Amino acid sequence: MTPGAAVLPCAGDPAGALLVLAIVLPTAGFLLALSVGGGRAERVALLFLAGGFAVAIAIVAAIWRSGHALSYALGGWTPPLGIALRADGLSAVMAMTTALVVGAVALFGRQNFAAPAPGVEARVPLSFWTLLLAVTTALNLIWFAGDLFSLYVALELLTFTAVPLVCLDGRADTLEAALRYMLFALMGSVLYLLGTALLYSAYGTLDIALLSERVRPEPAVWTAAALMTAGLVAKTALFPLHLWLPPAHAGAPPAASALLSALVVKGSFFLLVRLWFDVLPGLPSRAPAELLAALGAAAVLMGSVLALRQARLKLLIAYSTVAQIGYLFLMFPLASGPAGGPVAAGALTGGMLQAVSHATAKAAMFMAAGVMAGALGHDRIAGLAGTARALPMSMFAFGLGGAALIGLPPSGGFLAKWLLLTASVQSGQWWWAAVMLTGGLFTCGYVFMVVGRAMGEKDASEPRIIAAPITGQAVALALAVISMLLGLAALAPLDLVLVGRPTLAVVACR
Amino acid sequence: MTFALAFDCGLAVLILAMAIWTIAARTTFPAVVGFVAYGLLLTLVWMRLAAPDVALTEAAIGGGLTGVLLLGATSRLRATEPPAVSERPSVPFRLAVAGLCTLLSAAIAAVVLLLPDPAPTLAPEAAAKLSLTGVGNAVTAVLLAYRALDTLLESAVLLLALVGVWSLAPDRFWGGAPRSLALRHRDGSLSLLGQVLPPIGIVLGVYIVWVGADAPGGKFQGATIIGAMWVLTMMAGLQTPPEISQAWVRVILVAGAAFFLAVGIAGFWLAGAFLAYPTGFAKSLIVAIEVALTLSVAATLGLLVAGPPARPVRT
Amino acid sequence: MTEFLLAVGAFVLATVALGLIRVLRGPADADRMMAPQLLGTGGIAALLLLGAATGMPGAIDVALTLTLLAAFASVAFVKGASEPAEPEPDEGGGG
Amino acid sequence: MSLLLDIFTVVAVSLGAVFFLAGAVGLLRFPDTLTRLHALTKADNVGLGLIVLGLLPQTERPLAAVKLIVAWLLVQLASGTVSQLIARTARRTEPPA
Amino acid sequence: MTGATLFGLCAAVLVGLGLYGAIVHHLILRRIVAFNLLGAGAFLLFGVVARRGTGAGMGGDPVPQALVITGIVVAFSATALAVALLLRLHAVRAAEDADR
Repeated sequence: MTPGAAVLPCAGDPAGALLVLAIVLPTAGFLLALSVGGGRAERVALLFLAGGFAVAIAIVAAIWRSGHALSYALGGWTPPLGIALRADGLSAVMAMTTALVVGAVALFGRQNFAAPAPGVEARVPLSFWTLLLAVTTALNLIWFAGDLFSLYVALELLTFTAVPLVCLDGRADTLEAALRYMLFALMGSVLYLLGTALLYSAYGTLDIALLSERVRPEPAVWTAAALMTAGLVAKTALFPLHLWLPPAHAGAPPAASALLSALVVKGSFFLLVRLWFDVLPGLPSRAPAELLAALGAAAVLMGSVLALRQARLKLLIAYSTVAQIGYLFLMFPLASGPAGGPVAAGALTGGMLQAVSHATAKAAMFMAAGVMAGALGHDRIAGLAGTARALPMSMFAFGLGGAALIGLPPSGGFLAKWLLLTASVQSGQWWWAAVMLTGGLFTCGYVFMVVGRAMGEKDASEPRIIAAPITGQAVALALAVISMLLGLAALAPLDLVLVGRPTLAVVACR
Repeated sequence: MTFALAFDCGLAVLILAMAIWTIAARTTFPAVVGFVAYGLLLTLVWMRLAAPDVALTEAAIGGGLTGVLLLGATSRLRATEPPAVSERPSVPFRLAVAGLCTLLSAAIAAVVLLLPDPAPTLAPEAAAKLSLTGVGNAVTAVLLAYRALDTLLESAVLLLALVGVWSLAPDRFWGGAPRSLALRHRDGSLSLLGQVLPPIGIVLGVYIVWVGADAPGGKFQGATIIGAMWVLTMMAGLQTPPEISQAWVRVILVAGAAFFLAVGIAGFWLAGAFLAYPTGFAKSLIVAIEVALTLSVAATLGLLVAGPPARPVRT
Repeated sequence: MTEFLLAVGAFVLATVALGLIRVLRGPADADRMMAPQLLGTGGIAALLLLGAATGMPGAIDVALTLTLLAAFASVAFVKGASEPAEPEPDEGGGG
Repeated sequence: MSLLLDIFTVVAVSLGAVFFLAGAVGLLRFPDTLTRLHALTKADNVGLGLIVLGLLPQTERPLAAVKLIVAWLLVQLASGTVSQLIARTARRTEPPA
Repeated sequence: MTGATLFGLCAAVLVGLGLYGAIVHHLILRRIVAFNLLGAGAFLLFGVVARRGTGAGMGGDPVPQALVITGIVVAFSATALAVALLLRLHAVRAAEDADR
């Protein structure tokens, strides 16, 4: 990159305005839902989320069609003084996933979080619908913000929405889980913030594109990288900082669990990807990437083993999230090869596909588990017998989601793992492949444990299973089907995630 | 120079002493006292670092509101506080953490000593564009023009925290008022303070918002003072916290951020970009946003201190 | 004059430090409650001296803010320290 | 004239500093909470008053002088109230010495 | 040694102290206090960066100063939420114990 050749984004890019819309719409919805309150928050939320869905589609379409990243300088102030929003392929994919999963969670949540009577405001519905809108703002800001401090604000927004979602039911153990989660998350944010301070001290900017040109291996950058990585790892619940996740994700209401496992942990993971691939490409990242992947491998094995040993379904799914997060980190050493190489491209695509596939599959599984727990009155795995016959749709959704986690074709998980396996073999790092295969076997184990139990005949002494409303089951099934069909993306041009890289900085005005 | 350095050294030593006290004190109350002292001292540091805007914020929030919040929690949890020595983490664990933290401090200290000279800065650029915003205070220009998105979202963060706090209410109290902040024993001199201080505080708060465009000050600082004065009148028993379901409460809370957002969206058409201000109107719009945000932020801060609803709705 | 004012400021800070040692050690909470009081007055004095010495804009405004907020914190201190923990208004887990 | 004002400043500010020292010594030496409180409020308030007085000639604008005086008055008011509250707490929570 | 460097070193120590307290304390309220201490250290680091970046007649770089103002407000919100959670947890616990 020749100095001075960086073309800074200009305001008024018509497609770039979509990025503003993706952030403004849910924010406006949040403010409106909070002010009108009453029983109207739900309708406001559904309306604004539907709008957000359309915006996400438009963003994906714009990036796909043009083949280059979108950008928008807020207020017409260009970086480094101003803040730019940017959307490359990675962000577009994540934004689409967000719109999809948040939409599904909203539809699923309608049965649990309806206002008690028309126009009557109650605690849980108002909190749920406002927080759902706020979580969308936070996530979209994480996908699109091009400035490290705006990303800090986004991370905090995400924490402030995720924590109350955990303890909506107000029981002591979920409150405790929420508090523990909050302390982890706050610590993570402060460490991240310290890193941004150090980067600013060295280069006088927080803009990702400008930093990527200026960053050189020197003490300030290494310290910043270590601090930010540690903070984000704590927020992503990567082993060994995963302790907060299972109680928090298992204790939340099903709709919230789906949101937390599918999307919220991906926010900080995405920032790690941004950090190492976009902010610090100038750093020799071999050793840190190996370290992250080693922690990921440990998470895959530990999480899977712990999942197998759980007696409660929701805890099993939560530990499975710990394991699946581990897979995401295997991508780092595979994708940090020579920039732009086909192996790296495959690994990056595989890693992001894993994130998307896990998001849809895990949301489906948490929703299905919620339906089952609601119908059974408990979520003990030992007492699941007969569920498959009583709730075939939910059980099918759970099984499909599980199959996507295992990586059966044609699921998104299959394609993701296949790409990662190929990358590890091609780059001669076969040990990561071994971890992936072992983890897959464990995943088989815990998914079949649940499915097998549910297929069994119900004991006559057990209480009758209550029928469950159809909407929630249908939503879970739809998400599971999507995660199963994601692998067909192989038939479409796969390079959407690669739009805008590796030459992220060259964003021309049209 | 030497006297200045002596002043700085004294300040640094005092701050470190307060920090160590805050971490090492055996029980919570003295630790929180140490923390409030720490916040007050940091205000002086911010002045020494030529950041009067931050000093105002720190004086208002760091020592003031945060201290009050922590102190309220301390007194309510005091009965449950176990004797100081019970179930400490093991010594090896503490040593390991101490080692890690020392390493962290050393790394940051090393980076501080190795900082580039001259330091990279955006000051010239911020100054060069200042005329486009019409305001005279560069920090205000950063907060409301160059990086307006952060400020907009920050006001959303405050509201979100309030929703989070409210969501912790028992179901049957939803829509009701937070618990009373008044001292149990009515006190004549406190009532007097509660009557005299708030008007002065509100005048000062408004003044600080008003001059914020051109001199040190701004909405968060002013709003914090106003919010604190509101809490003071509630503590003096002159006012009670409002019911959170009332329409006017919601409107006041949301108004600032909503107005900011509306101006931002209007920028699409009037100035060619989201959050841009039309030429010639920048300063008046910035002041208008600040005024709108002041009321909302003051109300939000006051209600954050008051806590979740704890009384049933009066019918 | 600048040097003199700064020196006095440092001196005032030192006396504050001296007082703080005494106050923080207690034993009564009432002793500890004097800490923000002490720092409020001393801090304001130091701030005013600093402002006059360096001619920094806004120093007096910061001092005024500190005055208001230190008084506010002290009232909260009294409330916090003097009242026994109240029984919570709520029983039960929100259901 | 300006020299006279400067001398005034130096004298008043120095006197104020002495009062601060007296307050600190009082805090250290006095035996019980109430007397310590007395030492603190009296000495510090007079000290701050003298410093404000000393700084008045150094202000450039009348508004600044007014604000200085207001700051001092506010401290008087607040510390009066607060020390009364503290004293009552001290009396309630511990037996008179 | 300039004042800015001095406070920079001070910030480094504050960060270490705050992190230590936030990990080691077993009382959650103490952890919240320690978190605030840590946050203040991080803000101070920004302040030092700002002070060093003088230019164009300004005493410091206004951008990091503005970031700190945002950060202080966000940290206050975090403290308020954490404290509310903690108080609620204790209230629910007390009620559950009373039921037993």
